[in-house]
Amino acid sequence: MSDTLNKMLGGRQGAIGLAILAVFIMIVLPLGLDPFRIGLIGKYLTYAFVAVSLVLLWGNGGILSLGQGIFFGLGGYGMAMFLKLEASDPVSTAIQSTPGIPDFMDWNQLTSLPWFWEPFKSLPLTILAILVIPAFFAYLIGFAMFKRRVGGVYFAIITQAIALILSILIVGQQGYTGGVNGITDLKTMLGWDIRTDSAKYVLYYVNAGLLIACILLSRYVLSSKFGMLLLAMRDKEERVRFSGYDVSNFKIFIFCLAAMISAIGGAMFTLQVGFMSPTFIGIVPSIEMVIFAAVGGRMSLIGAVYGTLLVNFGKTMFSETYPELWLFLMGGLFIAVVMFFPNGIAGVYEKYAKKVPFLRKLSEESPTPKTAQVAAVTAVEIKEAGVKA
Amino acid sequence: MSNTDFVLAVEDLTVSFDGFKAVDKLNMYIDKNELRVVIGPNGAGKTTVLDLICGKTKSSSGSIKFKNRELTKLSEHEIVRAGVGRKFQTPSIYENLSVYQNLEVSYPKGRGVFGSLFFKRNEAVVAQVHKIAREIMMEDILNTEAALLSHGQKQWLEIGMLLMQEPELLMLDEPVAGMSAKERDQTAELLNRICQNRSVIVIEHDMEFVKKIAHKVTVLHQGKILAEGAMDKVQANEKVIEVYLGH
Amino acid sequence: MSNNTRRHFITKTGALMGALLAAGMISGSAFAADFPTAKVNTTKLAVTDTTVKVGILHSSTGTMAISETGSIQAEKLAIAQINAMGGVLGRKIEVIQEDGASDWPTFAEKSKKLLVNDKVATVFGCWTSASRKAVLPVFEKENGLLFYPTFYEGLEQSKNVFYTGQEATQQILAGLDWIAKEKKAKTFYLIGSDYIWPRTSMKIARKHIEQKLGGKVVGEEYIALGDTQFGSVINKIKLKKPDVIYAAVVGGSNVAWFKQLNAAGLNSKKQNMLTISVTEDEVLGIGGENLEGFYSAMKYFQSLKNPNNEKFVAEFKKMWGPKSVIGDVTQAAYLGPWLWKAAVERAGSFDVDKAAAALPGYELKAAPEGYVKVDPNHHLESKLRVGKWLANGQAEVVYESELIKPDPFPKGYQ
Amino acid sequence: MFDYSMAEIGNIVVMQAFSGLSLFSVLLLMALGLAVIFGQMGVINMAHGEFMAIGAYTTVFLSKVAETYGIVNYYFLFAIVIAFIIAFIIGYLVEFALIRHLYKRPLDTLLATWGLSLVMQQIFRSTFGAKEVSAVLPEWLMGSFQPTPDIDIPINGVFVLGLALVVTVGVYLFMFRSRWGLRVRATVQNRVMAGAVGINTKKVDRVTFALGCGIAGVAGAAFTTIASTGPTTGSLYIVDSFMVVVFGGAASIMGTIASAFGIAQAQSILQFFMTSSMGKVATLMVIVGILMMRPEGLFASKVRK
Repeated sequence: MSDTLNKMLGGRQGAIGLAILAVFIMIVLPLGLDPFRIGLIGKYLTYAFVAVSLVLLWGNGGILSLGQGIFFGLGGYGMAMFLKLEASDPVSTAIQSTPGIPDFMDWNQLTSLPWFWEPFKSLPLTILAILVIPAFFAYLIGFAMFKRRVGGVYFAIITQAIALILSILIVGQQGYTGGVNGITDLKTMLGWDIRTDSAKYVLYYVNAGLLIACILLSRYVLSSKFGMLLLAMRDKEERVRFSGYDVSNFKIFIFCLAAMISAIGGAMFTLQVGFMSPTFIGIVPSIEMVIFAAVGGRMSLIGAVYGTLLVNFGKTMFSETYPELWLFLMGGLFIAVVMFFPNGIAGVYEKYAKKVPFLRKLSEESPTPKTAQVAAVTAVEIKEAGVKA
Repeated sequence: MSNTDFVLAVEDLTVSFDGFKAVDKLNMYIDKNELRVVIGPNGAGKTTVLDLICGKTKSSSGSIKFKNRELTKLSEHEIVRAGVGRKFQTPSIYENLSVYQNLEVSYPKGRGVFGSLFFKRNEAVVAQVHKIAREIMMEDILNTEAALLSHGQKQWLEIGMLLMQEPELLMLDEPVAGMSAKERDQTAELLNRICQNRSVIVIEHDMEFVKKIAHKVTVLHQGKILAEGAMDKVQANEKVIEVYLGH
Repeated sequence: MSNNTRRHFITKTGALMGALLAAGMISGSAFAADFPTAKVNTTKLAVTDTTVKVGILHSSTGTMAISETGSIQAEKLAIAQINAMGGVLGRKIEVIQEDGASDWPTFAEKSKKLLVNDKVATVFGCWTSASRKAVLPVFEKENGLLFYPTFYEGLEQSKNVFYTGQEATQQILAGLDWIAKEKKAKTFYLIGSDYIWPRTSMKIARKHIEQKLGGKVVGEEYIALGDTQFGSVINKIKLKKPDVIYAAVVGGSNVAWFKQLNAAGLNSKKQNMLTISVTEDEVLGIGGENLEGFYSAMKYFQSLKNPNNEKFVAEFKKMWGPKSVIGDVTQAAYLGPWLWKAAVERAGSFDVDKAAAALPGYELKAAPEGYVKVDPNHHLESKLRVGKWLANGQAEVVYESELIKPDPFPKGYQ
Repeated sequence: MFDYSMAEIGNIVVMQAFSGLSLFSVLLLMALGLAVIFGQMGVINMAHGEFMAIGAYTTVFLSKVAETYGIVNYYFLFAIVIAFIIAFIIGYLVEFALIRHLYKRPLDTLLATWGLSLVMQQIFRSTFGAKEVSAVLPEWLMGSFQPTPDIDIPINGVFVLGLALVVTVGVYLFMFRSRWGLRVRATVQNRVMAGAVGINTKKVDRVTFALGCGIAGVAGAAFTTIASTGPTTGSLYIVDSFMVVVFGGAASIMGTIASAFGIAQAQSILQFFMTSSMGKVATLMVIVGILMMRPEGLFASKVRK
């Protein structure tokens, strides 16, 4: 068991990094910011789930999904359906032609709840659906693609097309989905008002806790033999195959896991923001979420969280003061990260932290053998240096 | 054809790419503990034959039987698990991992998704890694990152990774390419050692090296077998001389 | 706003003030001293002795920037005019502008910022229904005030929102009546972009056509947002030969729709069309030559002939350049600040509850569109006009209805 | 369907066939530039749509100029050439500044060009305004051609179809019949060898990329006749463009043509019998389904890898 724990914490250095992150998001930010800003951070942290999933999938597995918004959206819609049913009790919807169903269904002449909404009357079933449906969907996509060895660019483009299809479908079937407006006006969860400041704080901490749990789970996966194989597959897929591994199964698994983590983020998003809309399933948010991971460092789980916070903070700040400049900055960020900082914040940290005596001491004392993750980051850096030279 | 004692029986094997027959009705039989060398000019189809056996390329027709089990219908990882190991022409190792990790990844346990998630580094694994590392003369550099190895060491490491799987048939594509004379000698010794309890197919151009290791030699030309037999006989074969020197 | 335009403005507004005063738009100048801050602001809004903060929340980036820019400009114009006249209860209006970036969660986030952090007294903003739906819970929870300018599908009424555009029945019914009579139309083909506003509008239109006009709907078609290929749709229309096409296509699709319709030979000489989604703003992208002879049903057209409108158009062009055009929503957005000013002055307080309670029943007689009256359901009683598009991108008003009461939850149309 | 006479149905079939052809030409024009860049160089250019917007804005700008000089009837062909040149030059610069550093990292190119597309969109917005604009078209491009009184064939559709064919033949001749094309193909197949025999592979890359961008510019100019021009116009086309190229099998120009034709016919027919938005969804689903079965696309040849 202690071995498992050690793997999750990622050795001493990993444990310290995680502790700093936990202190930062659970103590420093809540103390330093007003409730409004905390609400924002809470929203950003739900995106961080997607960024973490992309570190697993893209950074370590080399699989770039431009459709992570699909899973974020599925999780978010699952939660939104539950909350909407609770908000649509017969009393508060008395003015409708059919009281007791969500308002948008009534506007679209539906007279009874569609069958696939039924399970979402129950919270346990909703939570199950939030975890299982995205994973199952990912399994279907992954099975079809990875078994036929669709990878790289093709995978990226096809996931993007699927995101587009799904968002057109949701917009088009508005009687069942709420259409382009999404599912809005969510109020309570089991009678507990999710819109109050105190509820926001509770949800914030639940969210932060879940995020850290997801990072621990991801750490465990990455430090197991699975993680080593993932890296191996990214760099030499053929060799892994000819070492007797069914590469596609590994890819399917990591894709499903990434989908599940993204879906948790989506569900927490709905809870904190109070609605869900099809804009999250589309192409643009899916690509933006990739940049969160890239800014943080595509190999670093913790970096992904910082990257998400940094980009979103920048977006909010800049769009308050210089809305016209924001797109330049965002676009420039994509280019700069790819060209100059391929390992993002984590890469910069790795490079310069060694020069700070205190930090150097920390990393030197970290127990050997060094984790695959660190090894890979350095190796990529060596390669980059080669490219630049 | 019925069951045989051969470890590998290749019969009527054909593959064509857009009409061009890279391998044409090939028949080849490998004995237990045999070390076979396949030679032939460029484009003769040598690498393609290995690709066909290990499943990288699917045959157009014909059969490949390994210990009387048909391989043409199996996928790559199933063929590996059946006991066939394959080394590629250019060293194919995980440069980002250490020598130790390279070997450990190749250990034939924890090959499933969940097996790998809960795989534990126990004493059997450590012992096997050290045993193989000794065999390939790399026991003292286990913690070195593979990217930093010399070209020859990379070739050995890849052979070591195959040995981790305890294959019954080992296929090596140009194992001494890019090696120094001393390294070649060491590799020859290594190959002679490891074919004690398994069969080995080697593709090689270096005739001196072939002489040192080959039990039997097969000469391929335009996807067909030109000659087969002991090294000195093959070297004396007129057709072989013509192919190598004629054009 | 640059210094230059501001100066411009102050000198210009002097002239306008007289006209507005005469028209009864201003209830008399108010001085801050008569209204001590402690009294007019009991809910800790951002009101000082000399200033009051308000928010403008539209998309200045992203896909919706195309549409929302006009609203921002109109709201800024109205605010500048009000300030030039001495402000509201003697306080100058300070604008905090936020960008919703065409992204609904961003709208929710920014509205919360405006209400919670900036404590603005009111917000002028939103364009799409989706953005309004996203901010609505925030306004209700934080008890803010929103003036929403776009014509929309109805089915909503909130104590925190005033809807200065028309709801669906106001825009649809009279227009259909007119064209059915004028063109003796019996068969209609309904086409819209695939989202809630066109779908709700078409639902109302279909009921009206089938039940009140005794006509027939021969086709109903929805286009994915952003789709630009209409070949097959146009062929379907040709097959059905409707008397009238009733259209609510939006955005980039709208441009493609008209260009391809014309190219397929369905111009206004051969085909009647009444659209509820083309204002002067859209004409820029579509091109007047592609629209010539088709009809739009709106409550406002830039070409409306009345002194208030002519002034408004002139002022707008002074401030935002001679090439700017003004569409229905832009005019409705312009009403927002004026209505808010009236609300605050009638209530004698900036408090949201008091101001909101004071507004219903208010008659704004000198709006560019003419007389409007705030209904108890927070929508405006207004007229509907049908404009026939000319090649120069302006519309000739060919029909003007009586005043129509707003009815956001129309019985018999749901 | 039985409420109509045979003649009416016949007319609709003719016009429907043309609208399929017209969609084919649109998809082909969109995808050709991408087929050159993605198919030949393996670069994912997410800013492809923005290069089309460059062409479109060039046309709009020139139409304004033409209007002031009263030469609206003549400027359009000229505008297409200028659109090509401007997009070509910008593409050339982009390759030099950005793309050439990323050849070994295709997924990273995808992200960098996405960033580029955001920057370009904002440049359009700052320069030309957020609103959509329209080019004034010459008389001869407007209206329809009527072989019989009941059949209308849109002239702009015919024009786009013609242009698509001209550009396709041009690309074909360039790639397969010219010295330059030979160099491009040699570089694609074996960069080191091509370099060794004296081909300036860097220059080849740059010209190939710029050519792809130039073709996108032509497409953008042509599309001003049928659709809108705004800062985010480009993003409407990007997924469709990639679908056509990938579906056809990346490296094959024949494949791109066939796939544009197939997708256009499918979409055109589905949209006739379903609602337009569901027709679009059905088309995309069929493409994704087929790509899952046959990931290498329709026209990839089987070779030893």
